[in-house]
Amino acid sequence: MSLVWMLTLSTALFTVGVLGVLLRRNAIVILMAVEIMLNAANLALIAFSRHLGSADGQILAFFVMTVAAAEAAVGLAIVLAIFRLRKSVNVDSLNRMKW
Amino acid sequence: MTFAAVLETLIKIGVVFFVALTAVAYLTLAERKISGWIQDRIGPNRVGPWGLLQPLADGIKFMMKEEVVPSYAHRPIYMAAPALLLISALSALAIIPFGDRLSLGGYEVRLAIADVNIGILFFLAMSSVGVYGIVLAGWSSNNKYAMLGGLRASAQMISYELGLGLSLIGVLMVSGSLRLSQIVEQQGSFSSWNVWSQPLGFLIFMVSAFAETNRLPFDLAEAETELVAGYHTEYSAIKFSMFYMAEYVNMITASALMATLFFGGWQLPFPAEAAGVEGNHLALLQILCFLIKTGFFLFVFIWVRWTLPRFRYDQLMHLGWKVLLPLALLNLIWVGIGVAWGWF
Amino acid sequence: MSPANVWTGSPPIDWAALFPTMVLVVGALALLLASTLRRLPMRLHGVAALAFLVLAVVASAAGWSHPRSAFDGLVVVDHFGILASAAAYLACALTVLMSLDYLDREPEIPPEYYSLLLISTAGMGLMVTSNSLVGIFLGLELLSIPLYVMAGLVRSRERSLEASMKYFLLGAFSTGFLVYGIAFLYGGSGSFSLEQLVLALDRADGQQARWLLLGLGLVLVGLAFKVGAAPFHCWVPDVYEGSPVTVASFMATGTKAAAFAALLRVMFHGFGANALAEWREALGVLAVLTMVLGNFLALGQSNLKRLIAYSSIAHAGYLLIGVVTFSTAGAESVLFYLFSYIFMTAGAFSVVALIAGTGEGGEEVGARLSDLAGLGRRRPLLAAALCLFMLSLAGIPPTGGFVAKFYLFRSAVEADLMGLAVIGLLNSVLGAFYYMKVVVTVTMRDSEGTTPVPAASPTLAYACVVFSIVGTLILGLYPRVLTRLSTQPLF
Amino acid sequence: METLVGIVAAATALIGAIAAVTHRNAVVGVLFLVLNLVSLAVFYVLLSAPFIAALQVILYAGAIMVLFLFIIMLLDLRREEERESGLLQKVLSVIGGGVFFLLLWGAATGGAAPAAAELPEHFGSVESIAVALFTTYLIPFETISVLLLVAMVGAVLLTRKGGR
Repeated sequence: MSLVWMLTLSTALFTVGVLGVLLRRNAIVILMAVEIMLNAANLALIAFSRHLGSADGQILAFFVMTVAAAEAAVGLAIVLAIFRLRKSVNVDSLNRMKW
Repeated sequence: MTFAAVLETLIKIGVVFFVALTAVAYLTLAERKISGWIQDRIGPNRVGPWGLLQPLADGIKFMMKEEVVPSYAHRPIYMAAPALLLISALSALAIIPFGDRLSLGGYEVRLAIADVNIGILFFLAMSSVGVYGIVLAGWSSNNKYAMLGGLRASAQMISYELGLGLSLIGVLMVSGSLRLSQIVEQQGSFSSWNVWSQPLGFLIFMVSAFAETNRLPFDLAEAETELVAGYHTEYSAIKFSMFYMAEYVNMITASALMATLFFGGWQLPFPAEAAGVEGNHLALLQILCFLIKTGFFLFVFIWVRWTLPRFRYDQLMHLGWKVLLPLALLNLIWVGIGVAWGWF
Repeated sequence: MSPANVWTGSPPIDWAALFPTMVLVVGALALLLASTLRRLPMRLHGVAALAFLVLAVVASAAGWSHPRSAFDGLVVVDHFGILASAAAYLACALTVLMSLDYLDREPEIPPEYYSLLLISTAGMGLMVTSNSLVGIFLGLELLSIPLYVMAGLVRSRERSLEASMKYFLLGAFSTGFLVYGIAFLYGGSGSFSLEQLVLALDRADGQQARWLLLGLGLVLVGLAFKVGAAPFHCWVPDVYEGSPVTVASFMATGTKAAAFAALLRVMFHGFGANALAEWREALGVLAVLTMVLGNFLALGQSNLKRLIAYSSIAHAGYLLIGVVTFSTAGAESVLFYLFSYIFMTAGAFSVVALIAGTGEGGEEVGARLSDLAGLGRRRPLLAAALCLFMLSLAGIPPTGGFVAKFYLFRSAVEADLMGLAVIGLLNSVLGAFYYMKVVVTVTMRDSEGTTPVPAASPTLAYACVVFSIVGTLILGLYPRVLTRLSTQPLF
Repeated sequence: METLVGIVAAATALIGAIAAVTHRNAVVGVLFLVLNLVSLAVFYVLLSAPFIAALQVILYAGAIMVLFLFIIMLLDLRREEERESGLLQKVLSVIGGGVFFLLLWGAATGGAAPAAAELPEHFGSVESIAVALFTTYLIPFETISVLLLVAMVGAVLLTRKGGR
């Protein structure tokens, strides 16, 4: 598998993630789409790391994973808090203020 | 990969699977026999001599029974969940070194399916994937008891994975490797078994392993009196048996890991020279030694199940987060000091 | 490899470079412990947080005379970093000052608020003192994650949670862009160090140059989200309006300062001498778009928090002009602008914090412009303070806002960016309209039965207002206090 | 062999990602995302990053996604109503996405990539990563620990019952 193929897959995943964030309205699915974007970045990092023969890319991929974990924890907590108040996680219903 | 290597791996997989699945079958019998003994009764003794054919009969029964799928279940997930659980349980067996090496006509065979650089992490990965089988079984059944059981089980497994992981780190600090064969080799002599240097770590590992396998006293996920049977309430026939098999396979993995990580794995408790054998005979002796150690822990699993009462759910969480976790950190500090001063 | 010999190869740890961050983190942990162990009064938490901030400032200032780089450039102690982190500490200190009293009137906010604030400030400090993309990324996360939580701390108020959710989703989205950009910069330069990036840009050709170009673009998008530049600004008004006043103030001042400082660092190192002209132009367009959009949308606002939010977008546009200049003068003027912006925005928010609070039904009251009508009669001093901050935001002498704009536009003219400077000036005039609207409402309109808000305790509540007034006026009358500091090389 | 594995993993990764963001049932969506994550872990093994691959499964698939599943089940979101997008919007978004992808892809892979470097010994092994983490990247590593702590505190603050 050459670098070009890896980057192709990575850009495709990133596109899917961006589209998911922009088009879906369910907050949890949006968060999942963000995870896909982060994974696309991780794939690029690791492909580059292999290509360059330096381990730095893998280290950043590790950090990105932990950051994703922290973000998921906080994000899901916010979702939970909103759901308790409003019984919905649809971002369209977040309309107390205009977007 | 050469053809010989592929063939070797396939044969090892076959052997391990055969042994593990047979062991599962007879563990069910052992469980019932031992429970009978503990409760001062006889246990199964009708099918075959001493009930030895009982597992076979059970197996046939499981296969012949009617399969029921609840009408509002999420069918694909409902079908996939038990398979996912069993597959992840069986995969974890791949990294366990059950012996040193055999030489067959000059061809050297390492006695582990995959002796990988990230060994322990592979086990953790498989056990964390196993959570899905349980959660999904509970969710897809569309039954509130099953759902609660699934949530409980996964919360429990996630909580105890922390204690499990932290107690492993002590071992890793001493051996300096995640590769299981290296961990075993480092415990070459009886006095260098990890259990002597970190008994606390071993205890934490054992308790966490009990919780990981959802066995009593931590079987809240399937607490009959509260949740009917937990996440597998709605399952029947062969799929039900897959949950059972997964539980026993997990027990085998956990026991084998206890033996490997803390009790020297396949190492003999005395110098190999003292055994008076060498070559393949020694290897077979080591395999036997490994099986005995694993068997002992399996016995402990069953023994505990029939001796201790069940925890309440909040007690379980309390134990995991407020007792085991700090203790595991304490163990880590202890091992750190030991390694820094060169004691171990 | 045996465990022992890992340590022999490790470089010595430059503890002094870490002190400011460590003070803040340790302080945050101490406060966290305190909030679980014993019910101390909230104000004590705030005072302790202030004490830790002062310590951090001292620790940070101690590095002034020995600029150096530690941990392979992951932490750098240079004048720019010290000044920028001082801006972040200042923003945090002003936020703490205004929280001391405000939290009494928002009973739902827990004492952990102060530790989150300190951790976020530590993240800002880390972000602006790192010459590595890893440091910038992690600093940004460390500053953002506490803020996501803080925005939603008033859990029974839908707007607060809504703000938290929006801030979080867009923040996470922008993180995706930032990380992806970092991946390509890594691919093109083989390192995360900004210094290596400059070298790589000099020699890169073909595909490597494209990776660098793409990476810089994506990183820019990620940072543009954080500074609230158009077209990535849409979250700003909602988040500022919904968050508790003090949190909104901290976002407006601290986050903006840190993100701009990081942007400047990336620009100065990443673009360096041979700036990639494409992105430079794009940044210019972004600056214009941000100014125009922010100012026009601010015109129609009827809520003071929302108005300040749009004005903060407009100010992000002005600040981007300074970034586009790519000159040391531009960087200095951005720093100066940030300081004066912190004083005037925090000041404006602190006035809001004094008159806003939880009304009936858990909703926030007191931040609408109609609530402010007649303030001049009811509380003349407060009204005067608000007017001063508005004048400063509009850029009218003798305030810090005027001097800041002057320096900024001058640096743009010096860098041959006449067009940008003119557009900036025209926008300032446009902005003056809505700032004046506030002034007029406060001084000339009569109140129409506003909702009463629990009274503030007299001593503490005005501390932040007074500090902000002093800061705004000093920067306006004696700008040399700050400009003197930047006579030495910044980076 | 490796190419074959790579192609299959790429296909499942892509299908998993697309299905994860398009599927109406959030639980099934999470499962597809897990499929995507595990396929990427396969890639990481192929790219000599076994440690990251293991972490990907343990951390992403084993912890983060289980958390997602938890929340979805806890809130019983399987029938979350969502505004159905019209055909026009679907077509437009596919076109928009396609353009975005082509731009990104063109910039990322348009020219000839420089030759791959030789891999040093023990590349990507746990030991080499660990040494880097505890020497060069010590500060980020510590930062991460603070970050996780603050995320935990934040999650508790946002979800615990009762006020102060």
